[in-house]
Amino acid sequence: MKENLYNYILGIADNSLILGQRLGELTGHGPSLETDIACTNISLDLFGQVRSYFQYAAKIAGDDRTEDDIAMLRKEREYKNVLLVEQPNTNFAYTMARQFLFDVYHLAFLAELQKSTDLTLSAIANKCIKEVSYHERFSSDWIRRLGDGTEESKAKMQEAIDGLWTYTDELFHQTETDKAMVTEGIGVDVTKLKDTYYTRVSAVLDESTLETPESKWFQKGGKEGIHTEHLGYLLTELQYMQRTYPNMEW
Amino acid sequence: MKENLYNYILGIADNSLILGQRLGELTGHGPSLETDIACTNISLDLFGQVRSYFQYAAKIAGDDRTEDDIAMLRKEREYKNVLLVEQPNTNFAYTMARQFLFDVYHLAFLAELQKSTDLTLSAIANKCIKEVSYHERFSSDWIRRLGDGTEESKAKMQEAIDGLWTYTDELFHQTETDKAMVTEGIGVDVTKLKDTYYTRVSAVLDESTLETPESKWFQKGGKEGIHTEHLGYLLTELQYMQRTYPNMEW
Amino acid sequence: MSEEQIKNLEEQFEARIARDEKIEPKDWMPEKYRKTHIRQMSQHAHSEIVGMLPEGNWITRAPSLRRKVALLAKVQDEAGHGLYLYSACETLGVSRDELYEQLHSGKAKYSSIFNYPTITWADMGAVGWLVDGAAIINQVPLCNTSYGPYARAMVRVCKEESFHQRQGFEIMMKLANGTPVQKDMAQDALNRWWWPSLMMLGPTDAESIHTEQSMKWKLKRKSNDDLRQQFIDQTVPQAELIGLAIPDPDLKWNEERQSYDFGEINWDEFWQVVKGHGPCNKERMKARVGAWEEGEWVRDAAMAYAEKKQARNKT
Amino acid sequence: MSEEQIKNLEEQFEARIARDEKIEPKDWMPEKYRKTHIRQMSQHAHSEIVGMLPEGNWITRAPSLRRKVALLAKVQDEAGHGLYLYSACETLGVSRDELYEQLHSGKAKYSSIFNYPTITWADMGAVGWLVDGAAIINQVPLCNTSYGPYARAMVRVCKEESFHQRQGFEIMMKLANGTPVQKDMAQDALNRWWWPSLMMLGPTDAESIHTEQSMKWKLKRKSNDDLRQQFIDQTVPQAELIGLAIPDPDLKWNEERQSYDFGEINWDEFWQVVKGHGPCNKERMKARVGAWEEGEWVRDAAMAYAEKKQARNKT
Repeated sequence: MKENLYNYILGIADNSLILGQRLGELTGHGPSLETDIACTNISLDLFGQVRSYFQYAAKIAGDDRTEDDIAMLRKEREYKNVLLVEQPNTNFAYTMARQFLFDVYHLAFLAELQKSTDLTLSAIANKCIKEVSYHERFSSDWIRRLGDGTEESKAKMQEAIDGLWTYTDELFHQTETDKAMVTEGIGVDVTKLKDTYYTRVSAVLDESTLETPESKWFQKGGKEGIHTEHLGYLLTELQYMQRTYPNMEW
Repeated sequence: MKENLYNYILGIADNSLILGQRLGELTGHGPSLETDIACTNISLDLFGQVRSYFQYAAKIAGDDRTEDDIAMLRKEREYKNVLLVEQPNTNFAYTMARQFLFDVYHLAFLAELQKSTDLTLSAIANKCIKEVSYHERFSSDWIRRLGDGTEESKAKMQEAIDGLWTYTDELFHQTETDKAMVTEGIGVDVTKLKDTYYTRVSAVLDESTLETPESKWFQKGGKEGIHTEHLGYLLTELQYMQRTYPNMEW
Repeated sequence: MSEEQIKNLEEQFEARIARDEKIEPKDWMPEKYRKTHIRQMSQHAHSEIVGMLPEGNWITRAPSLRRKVALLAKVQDEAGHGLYLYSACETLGVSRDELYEQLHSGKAKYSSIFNYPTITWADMGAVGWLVDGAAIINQVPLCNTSYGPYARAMVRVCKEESFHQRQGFEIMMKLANGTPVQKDMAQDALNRWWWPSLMMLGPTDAESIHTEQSMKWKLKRKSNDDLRQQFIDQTVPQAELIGLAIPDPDLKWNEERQSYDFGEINWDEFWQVVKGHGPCNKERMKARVGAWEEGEWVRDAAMAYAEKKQARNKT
Repeated sequence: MSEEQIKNLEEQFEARIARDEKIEPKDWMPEKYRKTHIRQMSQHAHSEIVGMLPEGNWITRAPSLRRKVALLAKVQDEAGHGLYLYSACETLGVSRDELYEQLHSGKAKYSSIFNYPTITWADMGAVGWLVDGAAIINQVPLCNTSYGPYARAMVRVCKEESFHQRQGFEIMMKLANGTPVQKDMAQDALNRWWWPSLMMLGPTDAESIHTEQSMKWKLKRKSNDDLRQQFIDQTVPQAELIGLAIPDPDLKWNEERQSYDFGEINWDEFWQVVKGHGPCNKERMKARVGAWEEGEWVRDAAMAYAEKKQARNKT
């Protein structure tokens, strides 16, 4: 089994998995029918992506692991998503800020992953990028609306951006697996995405009359499976059925 | 195995289990240090009771089931607690109203259970009743404080009482197991506790300048394992470790 | 307009409907027609929106990725149905905000079935199979109803609903053919959802109001009891196919009627739930009102932003 | 009072302390003594209260009833410690509300260790074993500190803490002797908590302020580095006993010093966390401030009720 490639795929897919799960919590509870539909749709896209990645990972694993085993039967320390995507839906400003701060990265990442020498990954990236560019349009529109909306919404959005900023740097943190995959021409060198990312994010914040935070203190750990306390609770729900009724088909 | 007795014990203990779990969610988040300590303490008492009951149930089962298996490895439809105790900690008024509406019942129930011909059950009841009379004093004090406190607290407490009232009648609903146990002199005839219960509850509400709800519409189902949607989420946390790491000792 | 003129218009209007012509938003229509349609369509829209909640309840806990994706898609479709139906109401001059207000204040109703809790995964199967199944039986005739926007919305809704219904049935089939614990879960869900699904088709004809007028306007084409019989006759063989037992000891094939006889429905329960005292009425309203109130600042911001943008574009 | 009188009082005061007499609330004391004690005792109280959060995080998920009961009892004890310590502060004329205000505004500190997340069950073991272990080493000498109420509080606190520490060690032992996955979980927790626990004993002596004065007042009896060495020397054999590896490649027994040499501590991380940028600083403050603000109406009601009751009793 290609251990590095397997882990690399999980590192990518876990972001979509956990973010999709977070968005799924909101279905039926959005501030309007249109946003409800949009958030559900983004969740749907993300889980679709997760399936493509994990089906590929299962093939690489080459044992009897299925996409569902990979998604739902790992221990809390084995999830590789960045801390950003596991942050809770504190309010709609947080949900949109989290989405935006991830989407800008995700879009840039997929643009590079399309060039992967691994043809399956490049094909998945090619399929996903269309969806993600819609996500990014949606979330950046909401940054603008809330940033340049009312005083209340501006304050809430600024608070959300400030609160989540500490999790942005991790997106560009390279693991050993990442490095190995970059060397093989399979993986994306995320360190190279950083400048463009912050430029793009700042541009949208500017337009939205929001401040780009100046803090240089960042959190990391998700890529090594050291998560915030929020993830554990998310996993209790994500894994509930698979854990409670093991080895069954649904 | 004495099936009826086993189920009867579970019916009693599940109330303490689920209420204890709800209170456990609040530890560290109470409105004051003193209430935090008290609620944690009530949770502690309840789980202590649960252990006594389930250890006895495990003995009756006579197979390799342990207290933890009984507490944490049943399906959602197999928990027999009343709907009242699974209701969420919406705010401190709900938490105290739930506690009070249960404590008054619990105290009356244990007073009768002390007379059980089953000596283990009567001994457990004897031990628990001291704790529960403290619980009832604590929760009824808070009904008074919040009911006869400020306008805001009165409104909140009245809302909580009104909201939870619909779950009170179930306390006096007899299952087939209950009936069989009453016949054998083991169980408590809960139907006989009803009048005293509502008299006592009304008296405290009166003193607290609160209205006793007049609604005659009630919910039931918990005793048959048909719960509100809240229970499922509570179980994902309660069961997480036992489900994720089966057959281990802790 | 004179009374006679109005009478004249009314006669022409009824004649158009009798000729199976569609009434369109700009056409003249009797006030009662308008009101009745707003009531029925908005009730339908509210049911879609409230109906997202019991299913939304299992999104985070769906047992497989495939099922999670399907469930998300289904709930999203329901939101979409809500959207078309509110739009159809808007063609009759009532705003979505007004309709929400009616829902949140308890003035407007929604389908009572959504006041039952979804407590196991099998409920996702039962809801799709039975609840969507009953809904389709209610709704298919509405594809030919007289009011154009409603009829067109229903065509789309019914197409998606029947997909959902098959999907629900497939969940049940998988469970029924699964391990014993899965089969039990399926049977238990059927036990809990069967009677409420029968109630979904409305009170018995004797108790039903509005029917005659609605028949004329093609807002209703069969009586509640006929629809119920149709639902039962259609569903019983499906249950047999997957080896589940309908929880009705009185259910029996009636050779003469070529239809199933069935047991008595607990109408007390039906009216209790309709009157707001079902297992989840309060929770459902709390969720809807909560989402609406918590979302107010978001909607205000979106409005303020749109206004600013427009102002900027003008200068 | 003349300067000379004050000097006189100060000398008598220092002499009393030197003779190991206890200072009591009503005794005269220098303002600096009062302030220093308020700072240290309230910091300690805050640490108990904030320290409830990382452990409270596992109450609902504890793996067995026995462990759940023990964890509840432990967290309850911490709240109790908070209570004694705030009371001890109150003897120096500062109210609990003022102290909370200092905590919530970020003016007052609490032990940085509680800004690390508890992400597996094994963290309940590691926190008890290592964090309470380090706390005891810090606190035992305080049982003989000069300020009476503080000294007495610490006697009780230390007794309970050492019970907690044994309980934590027992959790780790059980895991370390359990299945491979449990052993991994224990090792992982040790890996994550080891270094922060060493940091808990404070910056190296070179960086440490207030020490000399504190020594004199018996608020501190050993240097941070000495305490750290004591902690390491005590803990390493415990890890060995249960077969876990201390995550420090430089750790080595020094025959000559009869003590362990150890690797370099990442003080950058220490200062980052102290300055408010640790993994959970924001979450911890959010939880505390949130509980306080959400609880305001409850406290107001209790106050209003007490006043009404008093008024009634008068008449």
